[in-house]
Amino acid sequence: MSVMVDDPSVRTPLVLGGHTFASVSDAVCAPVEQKAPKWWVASFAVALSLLALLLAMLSKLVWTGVGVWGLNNPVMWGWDLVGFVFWVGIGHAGTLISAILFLFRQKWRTSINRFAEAMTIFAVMCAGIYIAFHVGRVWVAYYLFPIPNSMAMWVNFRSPLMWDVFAVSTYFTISLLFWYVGLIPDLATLRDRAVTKTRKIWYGIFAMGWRGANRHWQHYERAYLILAALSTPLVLSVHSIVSFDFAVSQLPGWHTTIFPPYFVAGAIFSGFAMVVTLMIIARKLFKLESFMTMHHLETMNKIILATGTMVGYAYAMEFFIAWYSGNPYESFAFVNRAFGPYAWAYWTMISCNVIFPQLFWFKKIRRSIPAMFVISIIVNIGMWFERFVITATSLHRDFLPSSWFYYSPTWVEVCQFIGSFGLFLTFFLLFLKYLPMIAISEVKAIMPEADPHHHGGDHV
Amino acid sequence: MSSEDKVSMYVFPKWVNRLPIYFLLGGGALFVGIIFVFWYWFSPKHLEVGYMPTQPIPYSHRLHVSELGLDCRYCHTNVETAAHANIPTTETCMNCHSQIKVDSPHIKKIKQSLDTGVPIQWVKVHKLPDYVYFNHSRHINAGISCVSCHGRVDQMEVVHQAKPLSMSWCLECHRAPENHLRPAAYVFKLDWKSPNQKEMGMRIKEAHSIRPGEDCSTCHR
Amino acid sequence: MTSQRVIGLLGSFPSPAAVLKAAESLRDAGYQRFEVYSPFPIHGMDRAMGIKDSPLGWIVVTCGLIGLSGALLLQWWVSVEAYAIVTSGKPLFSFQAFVPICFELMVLLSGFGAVFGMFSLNKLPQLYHPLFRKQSFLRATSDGFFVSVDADDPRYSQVETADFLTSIGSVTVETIEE
Amino acid sequence: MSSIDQPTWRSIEEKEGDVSVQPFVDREFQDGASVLDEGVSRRTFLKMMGASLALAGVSGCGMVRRPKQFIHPYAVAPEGVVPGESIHYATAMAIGHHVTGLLIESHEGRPTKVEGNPLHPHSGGAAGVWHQASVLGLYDPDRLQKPTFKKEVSTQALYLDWLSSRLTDAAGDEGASMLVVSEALASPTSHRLLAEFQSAFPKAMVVMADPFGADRQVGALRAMTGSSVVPMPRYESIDCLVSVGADFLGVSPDALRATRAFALRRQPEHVRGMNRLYVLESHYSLTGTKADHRFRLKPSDLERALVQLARELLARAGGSGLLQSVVGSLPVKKVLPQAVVSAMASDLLSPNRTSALVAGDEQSPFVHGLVYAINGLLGANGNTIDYYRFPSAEFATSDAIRLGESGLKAAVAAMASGVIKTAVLLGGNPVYATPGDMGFAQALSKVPHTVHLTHYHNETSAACGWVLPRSHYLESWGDAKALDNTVSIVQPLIEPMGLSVSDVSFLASLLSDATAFPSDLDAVKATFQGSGSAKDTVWRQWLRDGVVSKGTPTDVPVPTTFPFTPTPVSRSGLEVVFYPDYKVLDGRFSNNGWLQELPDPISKLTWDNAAYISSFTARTLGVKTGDMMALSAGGRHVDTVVMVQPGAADGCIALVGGYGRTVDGRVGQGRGFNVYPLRQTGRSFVSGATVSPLGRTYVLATTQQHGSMEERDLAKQVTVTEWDENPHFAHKKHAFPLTSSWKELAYDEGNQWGLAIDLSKCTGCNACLIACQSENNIPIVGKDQVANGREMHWIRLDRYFVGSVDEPEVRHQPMTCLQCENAPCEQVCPVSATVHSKEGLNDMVYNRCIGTKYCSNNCPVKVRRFNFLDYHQRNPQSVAKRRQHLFDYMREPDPSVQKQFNPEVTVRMRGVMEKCTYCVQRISKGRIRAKNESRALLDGEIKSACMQTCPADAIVFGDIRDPKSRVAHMKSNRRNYAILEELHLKARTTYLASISNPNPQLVKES
Repeated sequence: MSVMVDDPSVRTPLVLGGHTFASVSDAVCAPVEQKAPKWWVASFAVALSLLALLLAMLSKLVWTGVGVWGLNNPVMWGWDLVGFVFWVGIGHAGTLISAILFLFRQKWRTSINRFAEAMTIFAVMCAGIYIAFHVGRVWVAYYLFPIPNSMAMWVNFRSPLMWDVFAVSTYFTISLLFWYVGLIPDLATLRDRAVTKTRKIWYGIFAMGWRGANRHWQHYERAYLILAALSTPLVLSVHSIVSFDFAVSQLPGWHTTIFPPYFVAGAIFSGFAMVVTLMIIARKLFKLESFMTMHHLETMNKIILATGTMVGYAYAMEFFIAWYSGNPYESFAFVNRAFGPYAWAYWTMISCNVIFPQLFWFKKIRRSIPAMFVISIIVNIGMWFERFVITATSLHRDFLPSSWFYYSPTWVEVCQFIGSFGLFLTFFLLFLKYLPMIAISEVKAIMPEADPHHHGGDHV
Repeated sequence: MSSEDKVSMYVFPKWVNRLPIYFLLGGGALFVGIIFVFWYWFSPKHLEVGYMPTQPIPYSHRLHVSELGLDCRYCHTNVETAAHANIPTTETCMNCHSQIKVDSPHIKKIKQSLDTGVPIQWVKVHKLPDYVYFNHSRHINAGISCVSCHGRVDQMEVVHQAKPLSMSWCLECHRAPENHLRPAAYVFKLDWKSPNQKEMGMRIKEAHSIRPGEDCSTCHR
Repeated sequence: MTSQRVIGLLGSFPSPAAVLKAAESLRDAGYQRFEVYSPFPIHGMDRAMGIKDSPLGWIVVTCGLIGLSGALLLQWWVSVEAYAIVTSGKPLFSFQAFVPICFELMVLLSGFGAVFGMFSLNKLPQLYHPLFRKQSFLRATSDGFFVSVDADDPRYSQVETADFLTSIGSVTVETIEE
Repeated sequence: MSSIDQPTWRSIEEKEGDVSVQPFVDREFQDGASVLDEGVSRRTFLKMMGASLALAGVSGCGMVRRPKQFIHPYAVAPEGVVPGESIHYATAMAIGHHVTGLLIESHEGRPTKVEGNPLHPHSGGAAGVWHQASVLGLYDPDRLQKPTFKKEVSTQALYLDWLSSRLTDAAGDEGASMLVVSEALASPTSHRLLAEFQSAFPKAMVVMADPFGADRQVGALRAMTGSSVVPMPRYESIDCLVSVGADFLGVSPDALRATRAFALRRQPEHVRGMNRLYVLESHYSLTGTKADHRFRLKPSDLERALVQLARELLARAGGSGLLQSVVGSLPVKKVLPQAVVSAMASDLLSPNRTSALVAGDEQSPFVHGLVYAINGLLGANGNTIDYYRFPSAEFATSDAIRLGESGLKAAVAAMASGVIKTAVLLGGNPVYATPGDMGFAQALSKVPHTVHLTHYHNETSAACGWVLPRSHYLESWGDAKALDNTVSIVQPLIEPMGLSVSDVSFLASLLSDATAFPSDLDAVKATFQGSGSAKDTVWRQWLRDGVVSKGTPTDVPVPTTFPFTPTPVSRSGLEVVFYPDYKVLDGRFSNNGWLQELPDPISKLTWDNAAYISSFTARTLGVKTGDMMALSAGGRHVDTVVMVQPGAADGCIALVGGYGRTVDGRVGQGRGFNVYPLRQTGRSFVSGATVSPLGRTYVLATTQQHGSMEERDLAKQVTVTEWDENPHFAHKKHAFPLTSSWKELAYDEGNQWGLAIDLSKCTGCNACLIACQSENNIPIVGKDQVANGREMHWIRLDRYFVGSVDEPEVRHQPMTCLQCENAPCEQVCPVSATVHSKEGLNDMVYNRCIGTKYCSNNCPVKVRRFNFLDYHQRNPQSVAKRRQHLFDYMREPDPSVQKQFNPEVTVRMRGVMEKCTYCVQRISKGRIRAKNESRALLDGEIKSACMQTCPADAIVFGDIRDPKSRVAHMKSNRRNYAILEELHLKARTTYLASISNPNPQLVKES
C-alpha cells in the first residue's frame, strides 16, 4: 500500500534544520550539560516517591507473605505475572529497534534507538523485580540458580520458569552491553566537551579512552553488528520463552501453540507504543523535534498498526482453534473469556488492542501528535489487560468446576504495580539527564555530509 | 591558559592505563576467593564437624566403652528398634552408680535427678534439620555401624560431631552403601575394620537386597 | 615540553572526504603506521588505509560454541548424572526441554565475546593517550578529522612527513610528544 | 544473625517458663520432655531454612551452634514408652447418648490422633469428624483451667465447702430444693451415681437432656409400649429403606455404624444386590444425597405423606389393628403423587425383600409412633430393626428423674416457682440451647445457688455462681454404654491440663462431703465390681480392647396405645425445621477450629450457619444467598442469613443449631446465628413463621462456589439397569490413543502405591477430611481466608448438583492428590521441589520449595495448597501473640495447639506449597518395620489416614502391583475410572463410578 512505503525518489530527511556535525553534538549534549530544568526536578521527585512506594510494598510482601496479594487457590498467579509479562513486553521495542532495524539498515532508527534501548533496560529491571518477588520465599530464591551445594541438589531444567531465569538475565545483560557499546563514542564526545574536572573524569572513565581511531571504529562496528545479529534472535526467543510459561502448561487457555509468535507481536506492539509515548514527551521538552521527526513517529505508528492487527488476528485465531480442536475444556475456556466473569477485562483488551490502533490507517491520525499520544497509551493499557486476561481468566475456571474461584487484586498488588513505574521513571529520568538520549555518532554518520563522496559538505 | 582550558585539558595520568589489568586480575582473584570461602568454610564439613559442647556431666565414652567394655546398646537401648537412639534414663546410670563412685559430685547430680525426677539436660550434639527423618533402627539392622555416622565415639572423652551430616554426605552412602555395610556382628564394634570393605559390602548388599531409597520422601515427609 | 620524546605527527582535515583522500595518499606513499581519527566511522576508510578485516567474528563464534556446548553439558550432567530424578515421568535426558537454555547461554557468551573481544582488540580501556593532551584533538569526537603518523613508521621523518601531510591537505600539523 | 537464633532460644526458655507458671504443662511433660524439645524444633524448622546460610555463617566461628539444643531423657522410663514411637490406647467417646469406641495415638504422653476401635460395634474402626476433632479440643487454650465463683478465680476446696453446706441444706427437705440438670450422659457410673443421689435425696429433681437427641423417639416408643427402647436398624440387611426425615448417615452420632452397614449394600457387587433408599425430608441432608428417590416435603407434609404411605400399605397388606385405627381416622391430603406412593408401597411389600422405615430423631412423636407401627406391619421390628433398652432410661426408674425436653420443662417450672434453691448443672448449655419459649434463663436466674461443670465458659456458666472446669474425656476415667448396650471403659491418656473435674468425680462429690473430689477411677471400678473389675487381668483386658461387654437386643415391645396426633400447623406463613450442625452439632463443638473450618457437606459453608431455603421460596420472599433476614415465629425472632439450597422443600426454612454463641472461646464466639430462640417446646418444627428482609448482606465463606459439573464427566453415576446394559460405561473412548511421545516408565518394581475411592459407597461425611487434617498438621486459616479461597485441606469433598435446581441429585467426590505418574506439577517446578518417587508417589519437598506456585497452576485438579500467610502463626485457635521485636514472627505457634501436632509430619511454613502425600509418613513407618523384620509388606498394613477412618470403607489404599491387594482388586472393577483420563495423567488415585438403584416403576414415570 502506497501509504506504507516511502517513495525512494523523495526520501524524507532524517535530520532537519540544517545541522552541522558540531551543531548535532551541541543540540544533543545540551540537555546533559545545562542544569536540570524545573519539570525534570519535579518529575524526578514524583518518580522517587513512586519508587519508595514500590519498596514499601515489596517489604510488606516479604514481611507478611504472598497472602497480602489477592491470589487464591485456582488463581495462583495474578498481577505479579501480569506485571512481569507487561514489563518484559515493553522491554522488547528497544532491542528490536536497535537490532532488527539496524540489520535491515533502517537509517531512521538512529535518532531513537538509544532512547528505546534505555527504555528496554529499565523495563526489564521492573520485570526482574516481579519475577524475583512473586515467589513465596524470596530468601531462598537462590535455589533457582544451578549452584553446587552441600545438599547435592540441582535445578529442574525442564521448567519454563528455569528457562525464564536464563532468558531474562541473558536478555538484560546483552541489552545492557549493546546499549553501553553504543554509548562509548558519545561518552567520549561528552568527555571532550566537558568543562569541569569531575565530568571529565567520570565521562572519561566510561568512555574508556575512546578517541575515534579508525582501527577502533573497525572492530567497534563489527562488534555492534554482531551484537545486533545476536540480539535479534534473542529478543524473539525471550518473549517466546516468556510465553512458554503459559504455553508449556496444560491449562486450557494457556496450552496454545500460537503463543510464541503472538506474544512477540504483542511485545513489539506494546514496546513501540511505549516508545512513542515517551518520545512525544521527550522531543517536546528537549526541543529535539529536528531529530525525532514526524517521519519517525509516523513510521512507528505504522508498525503499531501492523503489530496491533497481528495481535487481533491472534485473538481471532485462538477462538477458531478452540472451536476447531473440538476440545471441550479449550472451547469453554475461550467462551468463558469473552462472556464469563472476566468479560469486562476481555472486551477492554479487544477495544484497546484491536480497535483503536486501526485509526492509524488514516494519515491524519498517524501524524497527529495528540492522537498518537492517546492511542499509544490506550495500547499499553490494552496490552496490560491482554496479560491479565490470559493469566486470570484461564486460571479461575479450569478443569474441575469444584475449584472455580474469582480473583481480584488487593491494594498491595495495585500499589506495587504503580510503584514499578517509579523504578522505571527514576532510571529513565536519570538517563535523560546524564546521557545523550540520541546516538550522536550514528546520527552524524547518516548525515549527507558524512558520506566522503558527498560534495560541498565541508564548512571550513 | 585560562583555568577553564586547564580543566578542559584534564588528562588522566599515564599510570592509569595500568589499572584495568590490575582490576582484571584482582577481580578474578576475589571471585575465586569468594567461591573458595563458600565452598570450604561455609560447608557443613567445616561448620558442623567438631562441634563439642560441654555436657552437664562429663561422661566419658572412652572410659565406659573402650576400657569398661560397655556395649552401645546398654545405654542406647532402643537403637535397634526405634527411630531415635535414646539417651539413657537416669535409672540406667544408677544401675551401676548406685554402688560405684556414689560420692562423686557428678554422680550425686544424677542421684538427685533420679530422686526429683527432673531429667538431666544433655546438650544435643548430632542434629539433623527438623524436616529430616532419620531412623536408627533401619540403618543398624541394615548393617550400618554407628561408626559410619558418629565416628569413633568409643575413643571420645567428650562426644563431638565427627561427620558433616549434610544431605550430600547422606547421599554418598545411600548411592553406594557397600562402602559402609558390614555384618550384623560388627555393627557395634566401632574399632572393627573390614580388610576388603567394598567387596564384602557388595556381598551383603546382594544377600539382603539392600536398596537404600534415594527419593525425597525417603527422608523428608 | 621540549624534553619529551616525539612519537609522531598529527594533521587535521576539514571533512570526511578530505581525510579519506589523505589516508589513501599516505597508504600509496607507503606509510603503514598511521591512524585516522573521526567522530564517526567513515565509509571505505579501511580500504583507504589498507588495513585487514577484523578477526572479531572468530572470537565470537568460539565463545558461542563454548556457551552452547557448556549449556548442553551442564544440563545433561545435572539431569542425568548428578541429580537423576524422575519428573513428570519424562526421560532423564529430555533434550527438547534443554534447547532454550542452550540457545540463551550461546547468545550470552557470544555477546561477551563480541564486547570484550572488541575491547581487547582495541586495547580499551586506555584512559591516557598522548593525543588527549592536544587541545585541537578535542574536536575528534565532535567534528574534527585527524590523521596521525607514528614516529616509528619506516617512512617517517619529522620534516618530510609534516610537509607531506600539508601537501595532502592537512590544515594544521602538530607534533605529538610522549 | 542473633535475630535468627534468638527466637528459638526464647521459645525454649518460654517452655521452661511455662513449666513454672502452669503446673499442668509441667505434669504433662515431665515424662515427655525429650519429645517436647523435639516437637518445638520440629515446628521452627522451616523458619530457619530462610536463614540457613547466615546461620551456618555464624555457627562457623569456633564451632558454636546456636540455638543450642537440649535433650531431656526420662529420669525414670515410663512403662512401654519408647521415645519417638507412638502408642495406641483404647477408650471411648460419648456424644450425648451415642458412644464410639476409639483408639488414641499418643506420642510420649501427648494424644495426637484419634482412630476408631475396630472391636467397637459403633465404630468398626471408623471415627467421625467430632471424634477426630476432639483431640484438638483437648489442647484448646480456651478450655477452663480453674474453678471460679461469681467470675472470681477460686479453689476446689472452697467449692467443696460450699457444696457440703448446700447438701446439708438439701438434706433438710429431702432435696426438694435441689435440682440437677445434666447433659445426656451415656456413662453407667454416672447413671449409678445419679440414681444413688436420687435415693439419697428422694425429693430432688434430676433432669438429663440434650438440645437434639434420641429422647423424643424413646419417649414416643415408651408412650406406646411402656418400655424405653431404642431402635437399631441393621442397615446391611435392609433391602428397601425409607427415611422419614432421618439423617442416619449424616448428623447422627450413630452415623459411623449406619454408614458402614448401609454402604455395604451400595455396591452393586454385593451378593444380595443393592439396597434402595427413599428419603422424605425438608432440607437436603447427607442421607438425602444417597437417596435413590428423594422427596422434598415441608415438615407438615412429611407427616401427611407418611399417613398417605401408611394407608397405601394397609390397603395392600391388610391392616394390623392399631395402625388401622390410627390412620383410618386421619384426614388424607395427597402430598405425594399416587403413582409414587403405590410404587413405594409395592416396593416395600415386595416379597422376599426386607424393608423398613427410619424416623429422624427430630421428628414428632406422631411420626415416630407411625413409623414404629408401619415397621411392625412390614415385619421389620425384631427382624431388620433390633430394639435395645435405652441406657439412660435404665436408671430413670423414679419419676423424679426426667429425660429430654419434658424434663427440662419441669425443671424450668420448678426453678420459676422458686422452690429450687440449688441448681447443679453438669455440662451442656441449657441457657443457650433450650427453646426460646421455655424461658430457662429467666428461671435459672431465680435460683440463688448454682454450679456449672463445663469445658468452656459459655452462656450457662455466665449465669451460674460456681463454674468448675470439666475434664476432657481424654483426661478422665469413666465408662460409656452405647445405644446397643456395648459397654466401654473410658481411660485417660493424659493428666488433666487444668484444675478440672471429671463427670464421675463431680457426681460422686454430690454423695460425699469429702474435702477433695472422689477419685473417678474408684467410682468406675465400683460400678464394675460385680463383673470382676477387681481382677486386674480382666480390667486390663477391658482397657486393652476398649470393650467390656456387647449388648443384646430386647424383645420387641408390643404397642398398646397410640396417643399422638399430627402436629397442628397454622395455614399461613412458613414452616421452620431445626437440625443439629454437621460440624459443631448442637454447639458443644463450636470452639473447635477444625470443625468450624470444615465445609458443610451439602452447602460447603464454613465458619457460619445459615437459613437454607429453596430457590422457589427465595424468589417468593425476594431474597438471595447472603441476604440477612429477620425470621419470626411465636412472638420471637432471630436475624439470620439466607442461603439458597437446591433441593430444599418449598415453603420451609431449615435452621441449623449450634451457632450464634454469645459467650464462647475465641473460635466459636459470634460465629453465625443462634436459632434456638425460635424453637418451641414439644414441637418438632415451627409453623406460621414470617420473614422480613433486613436489607443487609453477610459474607458467607464457602469452599466451593460452583455446584454444577458443567456436563463434564467427573463424578460418574448411572443406575443399576443402565450399568447392566453397559458395564463399561465408566471407560471413555478417546479420540486418539493415550500415549506419550517418549518411552514411559514402567514402575514395575517394589511397592507401587495407589488409592481407589468407591463413589457408590462414599456418603460425603467429611470424616476423611478431619482425619487428614489431624494426621498431617494442616493449619486452619480462618473465615476471611476461606472466603478468599485459601483453605488448606489436603483432601476435599467435591459436591456437585446434577439435574434441576429444585430436584437436584448430589454427587460426592473426595479429591486427593491424584499422584499422577505423568504429574503436570513436576515438570514446571524450577527447583525440583516436587518430583516422583520410585514407588510412584508425587513427592512434595517443602524445604526445597520456593513458592513459585506454578505447580498448582498446572495441577488439573487443584489439590495443591499454598500456605499464603504462615497460617500456623495466625492459628485462630491459638493464643494470639503480640510481636515483641523485628524477628518475632519466627516464634513457634501457640504451644497449646502445638501439642496436637504429629511429630512424624513436617510443619510447613508460609510461602510453601503442600499437598496430600498418601500419608507418606505412615508408608515409611510400615516399610521400615517390614524391612527390619526382613519381610514383605502385607496388604492393609499401611493405611492412609483417610482410609483408616472412612466409615463407608469407600477409600482403599495399597500396593497396586500386588494383584491380591484390595486396592488392585478395586481397580480391576469395571466401575473403576480415572478422572480427566484424557489428559493422560496416569493418576494413581482412581474412582469407582457410583451406581444408583432407583425403582424402575418410578423411573418410567419420570
